[in-house]
Amino acid sequence: MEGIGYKILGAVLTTILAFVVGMFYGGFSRKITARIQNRVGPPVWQNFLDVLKLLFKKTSVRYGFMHHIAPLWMISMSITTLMFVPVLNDGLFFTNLNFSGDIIFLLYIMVMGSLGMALGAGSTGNPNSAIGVSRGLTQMVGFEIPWVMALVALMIQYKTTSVTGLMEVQSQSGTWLMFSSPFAFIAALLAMPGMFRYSPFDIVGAPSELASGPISEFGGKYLSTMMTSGSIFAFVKLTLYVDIFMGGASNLIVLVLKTFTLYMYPVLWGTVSARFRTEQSVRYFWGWPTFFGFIALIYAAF
Amino acid sequence: MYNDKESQKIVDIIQNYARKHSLFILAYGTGCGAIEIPPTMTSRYDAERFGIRGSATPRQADVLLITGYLATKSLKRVIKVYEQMQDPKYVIGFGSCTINGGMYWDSYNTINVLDKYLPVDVYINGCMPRPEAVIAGFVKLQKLIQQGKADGWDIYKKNIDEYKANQKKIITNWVMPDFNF
Amino acid sequence: MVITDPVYFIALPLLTAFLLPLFGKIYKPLIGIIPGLVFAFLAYISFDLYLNLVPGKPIIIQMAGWAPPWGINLVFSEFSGLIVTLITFLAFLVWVYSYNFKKVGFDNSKKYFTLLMLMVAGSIGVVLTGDIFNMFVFLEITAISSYGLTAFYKGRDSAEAAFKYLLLGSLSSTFILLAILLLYKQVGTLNMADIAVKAQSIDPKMKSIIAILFFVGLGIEAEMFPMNGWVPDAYSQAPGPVAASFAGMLAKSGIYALIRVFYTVLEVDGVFDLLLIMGLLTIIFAEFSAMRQKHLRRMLAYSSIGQMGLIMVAFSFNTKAGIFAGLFLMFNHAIIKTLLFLSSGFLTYSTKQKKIRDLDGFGKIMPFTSLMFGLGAFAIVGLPPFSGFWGKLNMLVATADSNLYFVIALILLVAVVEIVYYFKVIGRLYFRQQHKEVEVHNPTWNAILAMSILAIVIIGVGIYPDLITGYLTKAANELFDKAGYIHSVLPNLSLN
Amino acid sequence: MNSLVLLILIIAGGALLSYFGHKINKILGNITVFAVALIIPIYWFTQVDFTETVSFTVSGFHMELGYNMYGRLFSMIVMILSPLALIYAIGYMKDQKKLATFYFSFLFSILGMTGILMSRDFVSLFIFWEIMTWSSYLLVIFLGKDVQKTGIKYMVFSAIGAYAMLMAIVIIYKNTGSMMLSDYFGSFAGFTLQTKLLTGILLLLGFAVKSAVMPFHVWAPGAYSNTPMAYTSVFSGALSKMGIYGLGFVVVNLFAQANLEIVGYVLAWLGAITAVLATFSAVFQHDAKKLLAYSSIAQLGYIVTGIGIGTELSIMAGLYLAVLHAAFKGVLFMVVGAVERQAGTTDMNVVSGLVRKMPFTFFTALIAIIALAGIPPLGGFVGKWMLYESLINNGNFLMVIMIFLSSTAAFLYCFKFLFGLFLGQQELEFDHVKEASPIMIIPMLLLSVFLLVTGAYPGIVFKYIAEGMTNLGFHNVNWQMSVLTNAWGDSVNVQHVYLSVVVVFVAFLIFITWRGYKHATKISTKDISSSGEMIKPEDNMTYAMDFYKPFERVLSPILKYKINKYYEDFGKGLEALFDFMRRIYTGNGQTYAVYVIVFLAILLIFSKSIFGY
Repeated sequence: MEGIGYKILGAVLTTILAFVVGMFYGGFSRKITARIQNRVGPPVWQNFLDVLKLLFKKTSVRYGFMHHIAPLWMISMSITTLMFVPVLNDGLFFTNLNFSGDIIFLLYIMVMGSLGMALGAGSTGNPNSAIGVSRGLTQMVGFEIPWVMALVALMIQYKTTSVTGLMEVQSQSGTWLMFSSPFAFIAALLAMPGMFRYSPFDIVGAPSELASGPISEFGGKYLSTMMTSGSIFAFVKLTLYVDIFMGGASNLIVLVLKTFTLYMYPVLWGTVSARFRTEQSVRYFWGWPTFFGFIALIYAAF
Repeated sequence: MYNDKESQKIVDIIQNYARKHSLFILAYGTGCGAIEIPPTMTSRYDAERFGIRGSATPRQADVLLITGYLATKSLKRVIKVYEQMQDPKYVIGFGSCTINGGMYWDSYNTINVLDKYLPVDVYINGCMPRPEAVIAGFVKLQKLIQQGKADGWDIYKKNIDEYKANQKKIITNWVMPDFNF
Repeated sequence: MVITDPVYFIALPLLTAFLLPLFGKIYKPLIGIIPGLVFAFLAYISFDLYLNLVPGKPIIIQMAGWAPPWGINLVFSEFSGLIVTLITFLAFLVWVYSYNFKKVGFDNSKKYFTLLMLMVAGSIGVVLTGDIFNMFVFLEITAISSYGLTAFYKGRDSAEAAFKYLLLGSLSSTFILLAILLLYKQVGTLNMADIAVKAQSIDPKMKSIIAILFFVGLGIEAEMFPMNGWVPDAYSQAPGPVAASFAGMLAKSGIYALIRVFYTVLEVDGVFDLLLIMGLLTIIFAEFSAMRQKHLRRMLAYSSIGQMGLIMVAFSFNTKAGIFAGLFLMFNHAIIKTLLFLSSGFLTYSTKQKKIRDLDGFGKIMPFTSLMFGLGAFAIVGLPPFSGFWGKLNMLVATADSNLYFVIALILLVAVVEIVYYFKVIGRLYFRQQHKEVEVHNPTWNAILAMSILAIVIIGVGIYPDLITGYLTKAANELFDKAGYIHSVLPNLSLN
Repeated sequence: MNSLVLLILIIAGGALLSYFGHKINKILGNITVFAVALIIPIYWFTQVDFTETVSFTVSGFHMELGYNMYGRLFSMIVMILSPLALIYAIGYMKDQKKLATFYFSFLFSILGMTGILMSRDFVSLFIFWEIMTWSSYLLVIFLGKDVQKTGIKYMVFSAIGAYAMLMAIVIIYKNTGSMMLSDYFGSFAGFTLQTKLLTGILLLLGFAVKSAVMPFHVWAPGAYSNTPMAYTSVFSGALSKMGIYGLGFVVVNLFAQANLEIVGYVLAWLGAITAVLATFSAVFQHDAKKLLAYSSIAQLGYIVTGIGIGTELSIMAGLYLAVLHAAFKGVLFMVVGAVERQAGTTDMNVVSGLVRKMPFTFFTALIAIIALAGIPPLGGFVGKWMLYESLINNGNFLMVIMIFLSSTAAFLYCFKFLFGLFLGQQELEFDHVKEASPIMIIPMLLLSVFLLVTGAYPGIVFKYIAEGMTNLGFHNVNWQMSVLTNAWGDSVNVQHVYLSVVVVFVAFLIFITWRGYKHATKISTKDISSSGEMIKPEDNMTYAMDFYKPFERVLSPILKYKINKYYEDFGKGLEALFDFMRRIYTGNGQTYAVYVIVFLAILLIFSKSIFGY
């Protein structure tokens, strides 16, 4: 009984941690973007203010049940995903409910949140939302391929399909997988910006074309829930990358350092590039990233 | 605790602080004033440091920015956009045209006083106002929010019949959806 | 019944055929009734005889008291008896069907029944006779009556078809007669069993020439490629029931003669290989041509040729399994093709040459006929649970027994083509909207009866093939057992 | 009386009763169909003795009927899905004509499937196979659309498959002298390599056509979409599984045991390619029926891959996916049928916004789509997981990528299906649409419940799969109620996943939003942020045309090649050949006479080489 209590407490703590860290990362990225553009920029806690304000806004319209539950769907999927990603190598609180963080399972459950958003966006009937969703799904087909190639390469190479298994491999050998399986890391890294949807891959939201795409009819509490979910999800993705390629983290400070470093990569790329068209984006992912994925697979198999 | 007056006050303070520092603007940019928005938002004047940020759709926006004169035709659109925004919401009249018609004061197809049709919280004077003035206007709005005085949305709701009568006077072919919130 | 004499099979219809006009003078409806009685009687005695046949002991009738090899004899064995039973049964059904078939020009049933009687008599004669010249005579009787039946409608097309048939038929007679002459010159006897005994002594060169002449002459009758040009025209121009009886009787007697000659009378090396090749060619050309036909009856005619080719292939294996399969196929072809032609008789009632395209939506306006046609189509392409399937299965098993895998593949490929054109028709009948107003001719009660009987046989045999397989096995054994045949015809002959 | 024979008689009798019932009166017919739909599964589940056998000899062939556990697994699919589809059909086919034919063929195809699964010899297998084929053919052309093209295509491919099987059967008979399946399996090892490959591959061909493996799939899109949807759910859900059933025992019982795994490997590759290509095709369909048809092909591709790999986990994945596919594709085709009936069209470019009109239908569609996409926590994920893990365990990394590409692209059409029919703008022309009748909804809901339950407890399916796999030679299959384990010992506890998803979701639902939901006003989909544009109710704002145009641009180099076109060209070429051959019958009597003479002359000239003299 005690174990379960701790687990639930740990789960709640992890969720709060993910939320806070994710929000601050969002703030940092805005600040950094502003500094690069020679602006002062908003304070780093700006995102908290935004979420808080949206939460206090009245939400007086809905387009139907699907529209209403879409944000909930997203946030519950983000949290569920978080529950199955090992945040720290060991420790009582931050290992979550994971039964070993199976990679295939994570790949799939990460899609579920997007599906919820897509359904909510669809039910509003806004054509922009639908276009955004169609772009997003198309782009997903693009970046998932190199990303999965990298993961499959690792799984075949180290004969385990769980994140903890890969973490163990790293802690035993003492080297991070980004050094011992460089091609897989390169493929995964090249695929990563697609997941975070910064420029040049921000074709889903595309404020100037699609009026923020799928979320264009979501305001107030809906939007705040979605932003919360997004920040948790960003943290989940970063943690997953760190766990798989950078040896995980033994305490929170190391984790924050590693994830932040990783996070800067799509952000900085985003500040200096213009937006791709959808097919350009997919072609990019099916180009060099997939090539490195192949190399990784061959490297892993032989 | 929830119905306690003191704690309600604390909630209000937090609420107003958050609202003040996070303004999502929706610029209705048909008038010539729209040209002043980009410099306001970009590196030179950087409105984002006040938490001001553009938003793409009315559902997400807090502030409706009417940049300049409004033709009778576009008034209809502005009203629709305003009504689609979620409470609380604020309107900033931008430039002389929204105050008294400005250089179009005797035009047959523009409106002269925006306040008759939509509750304006802050007017920014000038033809056109420079970005400094625009930012000053925003800061003024933030002050009003802090004091809880920016309640145009509430006034609009309370005096809905009067506003609608005024609007219908101008807009002859009224095909708007009902006011639904 | 006391009458156990197979001579009635020939004598009775021949006699009736010539007396029929006289009956007509007495009382007109007798023209329709008398043939029915005769066919019913023949069917009855054939069943009776066949069921009571003692295995290994065929009934042999010596005409005019002369014992073979000098006299003409009739052999009612398991094999010939089976075919005779089939023919009389079908003849009876054809009569039932055509009793009041009221198509334009059909009320003149005097000629029709006379010719039909003659044809049946001839076909039975071909099957029963034990004398090779007699067989020729009966073939001629059959052929001439068929010419008449083909030209029955008196139109330009019918005449043309009859003429083509006549042209090829006379070629056939010429070759067969020539072959018989040469054979007689060599062995000095016309009795089949006797020839079979003496055939070893024939000069091989001469023997091969005789075989070739027989092959070509009987091949024309058995609808073998490339000598089957007459078939599509004759089948499509003749009245519906006549086409049915062509498929059911004429073709059967042709193939019977062919296999009887080559299995029993003349043993020639290589003839079965030739038969295999020609059979395959027949199938391929016929089915492929059927695919491209626009007229229902022509399509059926080509399909009929294809079936005959299949039967030839089955017989060409020269194994017991092959003969069994061939007999099964013959049975199926007789029953199913008859059903198809009978039902198509009503489907193509109102115009002379009904295109398949015009049959859209007939399933709704002529439900029974379409159902029968559909059933026949399902059966002939070999879909279970209809009788066609068992024939095909046995055929393929026999083919595999002879190690001819490529033949299996070929037959099955062609069967796919067959499915395509039959199912095209079914699709049109049932699942298309009718686009043209037509005069509906629903079948009369007697036609319904005839078709129902055939359908019941098809389904019955399909569900329980052992109804007939026993008889087919016996017949196959009899055909394969050459010495037994000789021995039973010429009991006094001592084989060295 | 033997319970198996009685089962067959019940189904056949049910077919005849429904036929005559509908000939007499529609209501009587419907009552009969309903009764038959209840009696068949009840009889099967309660009375049929799975250890019983019945044998008889027909036409010299020894035939034997009797269940094995592997057949029983597939029979369960048939026996659960088909009655539900029959009940659904009562509502769906209400306004159609020729119902007698419909139900007759429907029940006969059930008869065929039931018979196949209890056949222990090739003859009865083939007989029931053909019964299934022609009865389904009658249903494919039932609506009279595209009769010549689709119907003939289906029939030709079925016939090619069936005849390949028949050829294999006769060759087997020649080699073993027995028609029994067990004799064939027993003596397979003793055959020459040539015979092994010939018989095995011909059998595979026969089964592969029904399971729509890649070069033989072209019949499927048309056939699935032209059939009345009530039957398509069985067609795609159960009938195509007959091919899988056969592939299973051929690959595992024959080739794997004769050290010819290469055949299974090739098959697995074909399955993977099928999955990818069919998914790409499905993405660009605008008719919901066609979309589902292609999706079925893709899903069957996964199953074939699983079967082809032939390890314990992969076969389990294949069979599990087969069961699940029956459930979710059954639901989806029923959903499309309901939409077709209520809204009049299934063209996703036209119809939209039905979620407000048909909420129950949408709910079932949503559940089924989530299961189809393989997203946790529903049952579809379990199958996907096992498939991936088995492929990864085997080191078939390229195949994993193919399957993954396919199932990622599958999200595209999954969303398009939901969006096209149910979400999006609610247009005036679909204002009259009402929810489908309960008799159509209830079967869909029942199957959805099954999908929900398998998400947490896939073990209820594993149990039967494990029993079935004993007949494939896998004894002691390792399974647990809700824990999946792969060969490397990594595991997923789906029950935890399910629980955590549900708990988090419900927590947020209750504590945060239920008040908000009540207070919010429901507004029309015309009231969207449209940059101030005034949208009138009659304006059509549906965005559906060329939904995935960017993806189409990406794939344009591949999409040029359409396998269907090659087949059609081949068919045209054949027809031209036939026409050429037909011309040998000139219709001229003199020519025919010349043929005879020439033939005679040829024979005489070559008589020496033919006859020896």
